Amino acid sequence: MSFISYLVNGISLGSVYAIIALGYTMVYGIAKMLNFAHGDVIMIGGYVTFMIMSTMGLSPWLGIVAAVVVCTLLGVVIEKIAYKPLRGASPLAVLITAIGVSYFLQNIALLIFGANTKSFTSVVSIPDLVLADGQLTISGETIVTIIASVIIMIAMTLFIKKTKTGRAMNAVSEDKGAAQLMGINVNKTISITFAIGSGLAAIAGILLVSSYPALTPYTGAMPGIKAFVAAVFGGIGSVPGAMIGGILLGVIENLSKAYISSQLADAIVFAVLIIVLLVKPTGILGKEIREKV
Amino acid sequence: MALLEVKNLSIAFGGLRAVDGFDISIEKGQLYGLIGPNGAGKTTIFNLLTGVYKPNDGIINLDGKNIAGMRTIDINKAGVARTFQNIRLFKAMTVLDNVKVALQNEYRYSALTGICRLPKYFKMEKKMNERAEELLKVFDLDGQKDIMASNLPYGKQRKLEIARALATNPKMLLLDEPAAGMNPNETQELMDTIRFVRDTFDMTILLIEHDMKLVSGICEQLTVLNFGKVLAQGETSVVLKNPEVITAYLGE
Amino acid sequence: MKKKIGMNKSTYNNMITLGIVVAAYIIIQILISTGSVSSLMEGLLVPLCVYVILAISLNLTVGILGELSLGHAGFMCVGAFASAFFSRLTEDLITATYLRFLIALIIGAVCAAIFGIIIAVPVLRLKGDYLAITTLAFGEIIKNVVNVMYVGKDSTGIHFSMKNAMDLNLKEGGDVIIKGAQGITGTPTDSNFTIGIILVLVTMIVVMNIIKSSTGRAITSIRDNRIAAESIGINITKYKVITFAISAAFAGVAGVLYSHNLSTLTATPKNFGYNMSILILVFVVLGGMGNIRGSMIAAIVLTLIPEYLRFMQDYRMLHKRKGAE
Amino acid sequence: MKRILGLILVLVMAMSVVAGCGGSGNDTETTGSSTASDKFYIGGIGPITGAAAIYGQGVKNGAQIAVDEINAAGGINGYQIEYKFEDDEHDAEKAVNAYNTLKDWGMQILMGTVTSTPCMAVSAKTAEDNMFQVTPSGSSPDVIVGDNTFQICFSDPNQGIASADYIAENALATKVAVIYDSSDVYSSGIYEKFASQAESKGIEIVAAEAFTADNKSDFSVQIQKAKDAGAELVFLPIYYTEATLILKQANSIGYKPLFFGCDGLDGILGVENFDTSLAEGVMLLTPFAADATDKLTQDFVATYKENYGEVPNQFAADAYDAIYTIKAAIEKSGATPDMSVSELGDALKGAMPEIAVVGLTGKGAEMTWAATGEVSKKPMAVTIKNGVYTAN
Repeated sequence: MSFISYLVNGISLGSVYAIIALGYTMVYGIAKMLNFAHGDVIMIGGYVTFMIMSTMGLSPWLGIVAAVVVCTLLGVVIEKIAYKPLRGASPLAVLITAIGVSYFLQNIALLIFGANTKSFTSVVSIPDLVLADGQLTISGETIVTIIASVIIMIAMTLFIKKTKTGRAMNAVSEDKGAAQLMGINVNKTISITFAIGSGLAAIAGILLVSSYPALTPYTGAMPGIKAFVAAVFGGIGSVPGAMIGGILLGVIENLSKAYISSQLADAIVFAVLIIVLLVKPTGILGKEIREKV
Repeated sequence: MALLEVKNLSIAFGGLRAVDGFDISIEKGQLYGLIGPNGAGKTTIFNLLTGVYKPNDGIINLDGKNIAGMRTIDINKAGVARTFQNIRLFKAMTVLDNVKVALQNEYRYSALTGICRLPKYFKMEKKMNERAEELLKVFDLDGQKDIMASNLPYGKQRKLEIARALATNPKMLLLDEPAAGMNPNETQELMDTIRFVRDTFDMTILLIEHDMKLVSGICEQLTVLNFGKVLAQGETSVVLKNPEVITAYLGE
Repeated sequence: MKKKIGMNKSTYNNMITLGIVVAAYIIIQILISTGSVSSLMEGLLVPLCVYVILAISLNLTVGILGELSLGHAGFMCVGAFASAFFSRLTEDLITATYLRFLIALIIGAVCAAIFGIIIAVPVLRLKGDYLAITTLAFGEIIKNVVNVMYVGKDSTGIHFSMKNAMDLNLKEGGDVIIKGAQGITGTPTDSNFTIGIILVLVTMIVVMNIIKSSTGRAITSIRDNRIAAESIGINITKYKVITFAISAAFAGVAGVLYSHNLSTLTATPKNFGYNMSILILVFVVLGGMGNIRGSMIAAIVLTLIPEYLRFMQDYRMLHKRKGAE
Repeated sequence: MKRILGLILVLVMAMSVVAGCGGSGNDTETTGSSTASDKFYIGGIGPITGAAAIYGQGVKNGAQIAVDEINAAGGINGYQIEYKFEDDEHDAEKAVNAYNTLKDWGMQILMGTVTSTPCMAVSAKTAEDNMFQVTPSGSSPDVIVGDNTFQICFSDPNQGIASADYIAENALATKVAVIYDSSDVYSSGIYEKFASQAESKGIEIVAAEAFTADNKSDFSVQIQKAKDAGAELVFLPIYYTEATLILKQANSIGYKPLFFGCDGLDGILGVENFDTSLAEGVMLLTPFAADATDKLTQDFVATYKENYGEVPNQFAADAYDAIYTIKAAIEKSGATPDMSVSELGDALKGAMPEIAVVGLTGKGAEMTWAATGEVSKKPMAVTIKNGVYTAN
């Protein structure tokens, strides 16, 4: 019974990683950059919902919508101000700028919201699921998180496959130059990608702090890194890869905490990552790109 | 015995048989041409010969030793050097260093010798410099030895690549479209250089080329490739008159 | 006529860089002796040497070899802990400070180099961001493991545990040297500015000499064009391993300097986590890839700016971002 | 050339930030000249940015209130206090830099640092300079190895031992689980002593589960293991941010043991928007409770709220007491600001074992100090009942 509990909690944690990783992966696929600030957009999403719900006392739904709107705009603005001028610059310069944006967001949050922990009221109102005579309890947050991640993943896959914008995103990620020649507005497509990625980050943020309700300016940093690991794990650039990577990461993390060592859980997660990459250098679902000679 | 003897060389990518049962035999000192339409598999053959790809099947005998499936660096040590279709110089290194880096297997010293600047370092560096400058002189590049490779004009970059390949002291040189992007004057000059290299270094040369003037001008033997298979093989003048070759090139 | 191998432009440049370091050392020593250096500056001298060494050594991997490494702080951590452990262990045995520090230095460098080699193995298969994440993962593993490591000594020898200090079962009078998250305390503060400068010079000379030797040319050729490098017989594996080992060894040296400057050593996300690795990377990128003097200047400037901007505390982090742009 | 330009650009930008924000600079920081000898220069060090900022900000503000009060009341023996606080980002190296910065400013007495690891590094430096140091919350025993350093808070081993004793004496439980932060000096320090003391007191530790600074949001596994092991009491030698998560997650799986913590849990009721019903019945050993009814606490909390808009935590109270302890030591020794740092150090450390201070964190009783620097004050167990701390 405990095992099932560990597993379910791992899947729940992994689902949050998966949604964050989705944002990473989409942005990476198109802009070919690691958006290190992604984790901090999550944190901003959490704070916006917190403000609306707890400070202003409005409905959770409004909080969610506001967070998505704010994060979407934030994503677009970050892209316009920080990344767009650097298009064509060395990947390292972009990476460092992204890290800079990450620090910037953390410190803005520190200035606005202060360092004190804020306890987040869960947006989930469905009751916990009690099974097997109370031996196994699955929280409402867990259920919602898992369902939300599945829906988001299906929606994103359909979006990329079926819609014009989605296909444009695919085209830009394959070959920016060719896409431009085909009449696709590359800048707009990249903006849309950032918008979607950041909107997803808002949802991930709300789910994260609903399950783990301690909100600080640094809340997003570590899940951000973990999600980045998850994205690489699954094969960066791949939507189902992000999902698989995220959930696997969550499950491995929880099971190693449970059965190996709670102190070394992170080390184990990272070790598994390295082993996976040794066997499959481009992640589980990543495409191998052969260099043309 | 021929210097290079290739039998039944084959490789498939996915379902595509990029090279299928390729045979070739090149004598020492020969200037050999490999031609064919785009996508015929010419560069793939170079990649197979140099170990960039591992063949699914076939034998590559270099001087009596089968090098098929060996690593690139070992094939180079066995005596095959090449140039690339899209020039692959070490762009952020000087012209001289581009050649010196190719000389270091011959004038070898350890990393520690280099760090500590032991006497051997100075001795080897001196030898390397002399040898590299000698090679650069052959290609008329000695005047530009201290500039960055990326700052050389296009034609000279091609030449530098050949010089670098020669620096590894190969038995055989593979040139992948050496005249690509050159004007007729440069091509003419290149033809002279290739001949000169062959004569001075007693080098065996296999080259891929689209420029028929160059091919007919310097190649003694010719293999025509189409869809991964050998279409025709033999003396240049004969092969070029082969109706099948003409069809393959000009279409129906 | 100049010698064939001698004062060409890059040698001249290197001489200037070394000259700057020596001149800076002399000037600062004079200022210290006249008492006109602030306590802050005096306290920063050794850390500055640490960061300069880190930046230069990472430049070898990132700038010269062209591989993105986000685990440099992990090597520093290995060097710091290995050497501090040694110094604590032999504090009473070896009383000659310089001898003890020299041995600690070698131990730190060698241990870090071994880890560098271990990491280089997966590196050979991976490229770009996958490599970056692997190095980050290694760094985090090192930090995580160090945090649960307990090592103590007593009359029966050295004991090791991954659980807690009680698990060591030390005899009466035993001494727990590495106490998990509490790290190592009471490391003798053997390092000083003069040692720091000597190590900076050694690092610079070694890196400069590598760059201007066949090893350096091979490494650069791999960065510029791996396929072409292979085609002329450059052993990619060998040179990547050499680069990682040397780079890690000097990160280890920086760690030794670091751990012998403060009396307490713990592995926190701040000092040995990926944040530190990224900070070092920022030094390298802002200083210019492959540019040793640039790395040095960037490390110094970016370490000094926040310290001299302390009066605007809360806004301090903001300008770091501006710097990155 | 590009590189130099880049660096100049960095400098210019940094300067422009200074120019832009200079006007809005923090007014609690005062700069003074180090030559003036009619004032005591007290410096403070702690993390006010970064993940540990919450502790440093409490200390910074709590001490500021004490300083303001003392100055308004005429100072110490007629001498005013100059107070300046520097950030260390919870990093040993930064803390030493902060210490040196304060020395340049003219610091004579150090109130700091806030967290243990940086504190050890700084203590080594104050020992060299023989500077009198009072740490409000650096609780590791390694902090006070120098004879010039004194603690306001309990040391970690003492908290661990006191907790085990309390649990055993009151027969709270025989099967105990511990959830602690293995990457944190404070937490692992308490845990270790607790574990050995529990053993000797016949308490069985059925589960000892750790988490790390990088992995502190999901506690489902640790809680499940405690539950499976049948622990009647879960000991939480951790800070309250993580504790709020543990309480929430334990509640969501229907696990309701007795939760027992140390002073790190203090402040849990002050977490904005925290559902205090989750903390119902939680016991903790703490020297300070923000809703205590004595006048001293109430005045302090009111002033703090007024100035900083938040309920002060234990760190703020420790800092407040630290300043008053310094005051008491100065008064006892009759030290004057014109003494050198080392003279002050000798005078004050001599006075410390002789003074007794009633502060916020002594629960009305007096705090006294051993010459080693360790504080002696009675730990107080409180239980959270109806959303307030209630003394047992």
